[in-house]
Amino acid sequence: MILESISTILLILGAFFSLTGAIGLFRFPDFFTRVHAASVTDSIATILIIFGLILRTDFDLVTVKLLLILVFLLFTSPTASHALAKSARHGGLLTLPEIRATKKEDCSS
Amino acid sequence: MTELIDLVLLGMLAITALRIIFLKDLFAVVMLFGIYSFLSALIFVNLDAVDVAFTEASVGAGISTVLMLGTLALTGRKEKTNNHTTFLPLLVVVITGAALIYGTLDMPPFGDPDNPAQQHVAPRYIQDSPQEIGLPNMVTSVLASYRGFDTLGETAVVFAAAIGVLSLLGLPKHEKAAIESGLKSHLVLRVVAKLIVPLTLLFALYVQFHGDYGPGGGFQAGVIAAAAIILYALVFGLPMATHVIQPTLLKALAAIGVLIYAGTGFASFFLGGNFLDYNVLASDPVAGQHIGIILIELGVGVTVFAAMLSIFYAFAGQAERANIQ
Amino acid sequence: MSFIVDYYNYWIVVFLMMAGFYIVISANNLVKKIVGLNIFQTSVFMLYISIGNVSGGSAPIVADGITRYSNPLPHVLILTAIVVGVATTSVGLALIVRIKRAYGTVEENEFEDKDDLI
Amino acid sequence: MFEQHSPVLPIILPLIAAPICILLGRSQLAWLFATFISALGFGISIGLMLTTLDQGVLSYSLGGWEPPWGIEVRVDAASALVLCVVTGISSLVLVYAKESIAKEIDSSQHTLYYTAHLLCLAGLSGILSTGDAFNLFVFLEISSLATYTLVSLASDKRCLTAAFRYLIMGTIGATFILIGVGMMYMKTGTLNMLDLAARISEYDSSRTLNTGLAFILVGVSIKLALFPLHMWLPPAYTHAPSAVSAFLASTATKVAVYVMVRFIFTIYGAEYVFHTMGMDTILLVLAIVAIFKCSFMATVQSNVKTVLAYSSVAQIGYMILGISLVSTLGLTAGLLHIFNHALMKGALFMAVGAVLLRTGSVDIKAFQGLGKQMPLTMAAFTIAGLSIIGVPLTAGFVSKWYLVTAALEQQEWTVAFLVLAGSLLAIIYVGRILEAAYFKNPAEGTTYKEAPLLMLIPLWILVFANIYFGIDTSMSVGAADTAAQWLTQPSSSPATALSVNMGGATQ
Repeated sequence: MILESISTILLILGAFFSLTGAIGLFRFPDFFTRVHAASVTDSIATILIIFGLILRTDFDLVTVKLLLILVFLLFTSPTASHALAKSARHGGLLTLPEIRATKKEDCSS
Repeated sequence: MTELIDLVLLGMLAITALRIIFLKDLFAVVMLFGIYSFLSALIFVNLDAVDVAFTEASVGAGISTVLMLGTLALTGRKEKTNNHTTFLPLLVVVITGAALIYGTLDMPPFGDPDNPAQQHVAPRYIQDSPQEIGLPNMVTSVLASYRGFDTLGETAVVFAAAIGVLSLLGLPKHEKAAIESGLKSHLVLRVVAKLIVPLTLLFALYVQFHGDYGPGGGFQAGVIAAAAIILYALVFGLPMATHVIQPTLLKALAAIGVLIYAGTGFASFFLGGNFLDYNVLASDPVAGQHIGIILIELGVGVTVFAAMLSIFYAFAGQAERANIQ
Repeated sequence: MSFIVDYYNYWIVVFLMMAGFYIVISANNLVKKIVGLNIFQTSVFMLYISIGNVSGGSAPIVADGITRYSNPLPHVLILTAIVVGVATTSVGLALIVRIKRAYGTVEENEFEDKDDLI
Repeated sequence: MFEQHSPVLPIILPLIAAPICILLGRSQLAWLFATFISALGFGISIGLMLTTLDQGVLSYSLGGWEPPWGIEVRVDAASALVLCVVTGISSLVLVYAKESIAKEIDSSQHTLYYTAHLLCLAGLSGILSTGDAFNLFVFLEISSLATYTLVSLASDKRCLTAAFRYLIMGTIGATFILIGVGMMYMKTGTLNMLDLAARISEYDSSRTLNTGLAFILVGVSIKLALFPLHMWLPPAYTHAPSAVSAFLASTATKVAVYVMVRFIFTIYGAEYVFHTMGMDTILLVLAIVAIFKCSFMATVQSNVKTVLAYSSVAQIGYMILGISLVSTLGLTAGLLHIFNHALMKGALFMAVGAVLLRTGSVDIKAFQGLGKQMPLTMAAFTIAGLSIIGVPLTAGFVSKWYLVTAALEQQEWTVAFLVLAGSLLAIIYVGRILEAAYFKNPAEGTTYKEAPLLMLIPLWILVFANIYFGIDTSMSVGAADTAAQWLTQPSSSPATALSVNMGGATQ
């Protein structure tokens, strides 16, 4: 019973972070902040949701599988975000402050 | 509850589909298609079709999307605005859709256990297959044994696709001097890929041999194993990957997989049964079924792995050629 | 009301099928045509899976304490159909790559014009 | 010991031979092996035909599971007849292909060509012999994928767009069939054809089943290139390698016609399709429009392969016409025309392939004066062309004769007249080519050798078959008639057939 309510709280928190991630993805001004928002869903939200689910298992094989999924996701998601950001940087995308800075330079010169 | 989730997912699918119609950026179209595939995989899970969901997620969303992206890299990502009249296609679609809606009006209600589809042939699979075949996963039983001939055909289709792509694009030459390619500057990616690739291969083996008891089987395993090598090729470059698994070997493997499958069928010939009758493969019918299913799933897995990977090689080889030129 | 509950699933699936079908026959870009074809097929798969669904049923893998399973047959058919679909997709995409190389374009009206010139 | 397995052998022999071809690697070996397997399949098919004419239906349950739980392979007179056509033409085309593809296909791809050919053959045989509606879809896709590959093997870049258009149309067709099969399954809970027939006959009319049938018919119509869904066919047959055109023109569409016959007569029953849904009028009108529109299109083309392709669509019109007459005689005529048309169109495309090999062109101008320079090839072309027109003593005459008789039997005077009028158009389009070949002088200073022997032999075998089956009709008409009788007679009600066959399968 206690486990179940803790699990519910974790799941709701996970859902909340997913939602904020999604909102951030839409509302943030430039590419890098958006990647940051998206990676929130990948990391904290998945951790919370998977722990929420683990608390609902009978602590058998399913638990182990869930943990494995978590490990797998913790390997891949941050790497993906990192690769995205790095490629963007490599490809010449600028952050918002930088864009402003260059604009100012353009105006002054 | 199931119905509600179903409805929400279907709504999301509808929005995705509409968006795809109007988008001109093909890169976004392909990514949305990947999303569409994943959403339909979720619907399949929700409607209890776990094996199908697994396949859709790995084949539909995984391989198809990768191949589409590979094509876009070669053909450009913008769709030109067309001045075609859209009236005729719309008319055709409306007529077809109206015919389908008309057809639904006599359909048995959604989810009703008394539907004819649930009554005639299916109950035997549900009630008797655990005894007749000895496997808990009924989908595997039906796939590999009752309708094993379909699956043989399906393996042949994959093989035919590999033949088609190879004849169109050709395999990349196996070169000793690896050209500068792959993602040299991405240190993090390279390290993580080294960790992930063996894990993925291990998982593919698990899916291959656990398919009798849970969701999974040769198709999914083959695709996952291919995905592991594809990841390797993406991160370390195609020449490295072709060095590890040579294209000519893949061509042979794709053929060998079909031969394993058909050979199992012929084995039952010579042991006195019908084609693909696994009962005769061992003294005990259930044991025979088990041997037969493991063999043919192996054949499927080998063919799918080799076919998918050689198709990827063919596309990647084209991209590499385009880069050099 | 029960009418809608009985059929809503089929109707949305029909809508999805037609969305895919529309993309196939209206798109001018070949890659988009293939995407449309995939959407069309995936939606047909959903029709099949809907046929096999039993409300209150469980996935067709034998487990303790479960008496009602969904119908495994449509699942098997669709497993086959998905693989057939990806096979067609890969051959189609390979053709597109070759068409691009031969004609320099993947827009249908453009290479039709070039075909006429020959 | 292979006797009992013979119904399934024409499918699995080429299916297992295809990967072996790849493993053989060398194109010479692959050619020998593929031809051997195809000829073996032809022999087995002949055996099957004799057995079915003698003993009736052969049923074989795959995996030992009795239908409807397992998949059944069912060979009756109709499927055995078309199976003989497919495997026979395939063997001849393979013999012919060695010289033909040497020029038209890049040498590194010859092994792939033989592999794809075998896969296509396996798919077509599978469609013909399977007794399971979904299994039919799977084999349809095997043959289709192999066909797209075959078409795209040509060196002309237009084959790519032709193949792509074919792929899109073919996949739409297959998906429509899939929808139709799903709707049938939804109402009946089974996929076995006979079982479906028994369960569908319990419904007088059902909106779901009607829609299912409509989708299947539209899907199959795309595959068989029924007017107005034929747009993929002319470019595909024009730009494909000649050996492929010869093979496809004489088998692929015929198999699709067979599928239509199967769905109409075996599964839904003629009563349901023609009386409840009134499909006969629609098919009749489309068939007649196809005959005239496409024959006319054939008369104005300058590319000879395109002429033949349009002529194919028109000839398919004749087959559908026979089916839509709703009588045993009409169906006999339709099946007979499947058989005869395969003989003539195969020969025509082979002759054109020989011309392409020597002159490097298939334009009508390239045919000028060929009557003297390539006499054997052009003589073969002439005889096969006369057969298309329907001149007496050729196979084409026999099927036209049966069509007209069937139309007259139904008091359809206009239809009978239109069939004859359609032949006039055939005279024009065949005549134009013959005129160029025999009455025009060749361009100056060009001399061409006669086609190589390996191409002439299969070509002339087909030509002799055209003449033989035009004179001695007992074999072809007998088989078609038995097949049509079996398909239309109500006495062999599906339910009893199923129970008999289940007793046989479980032994």
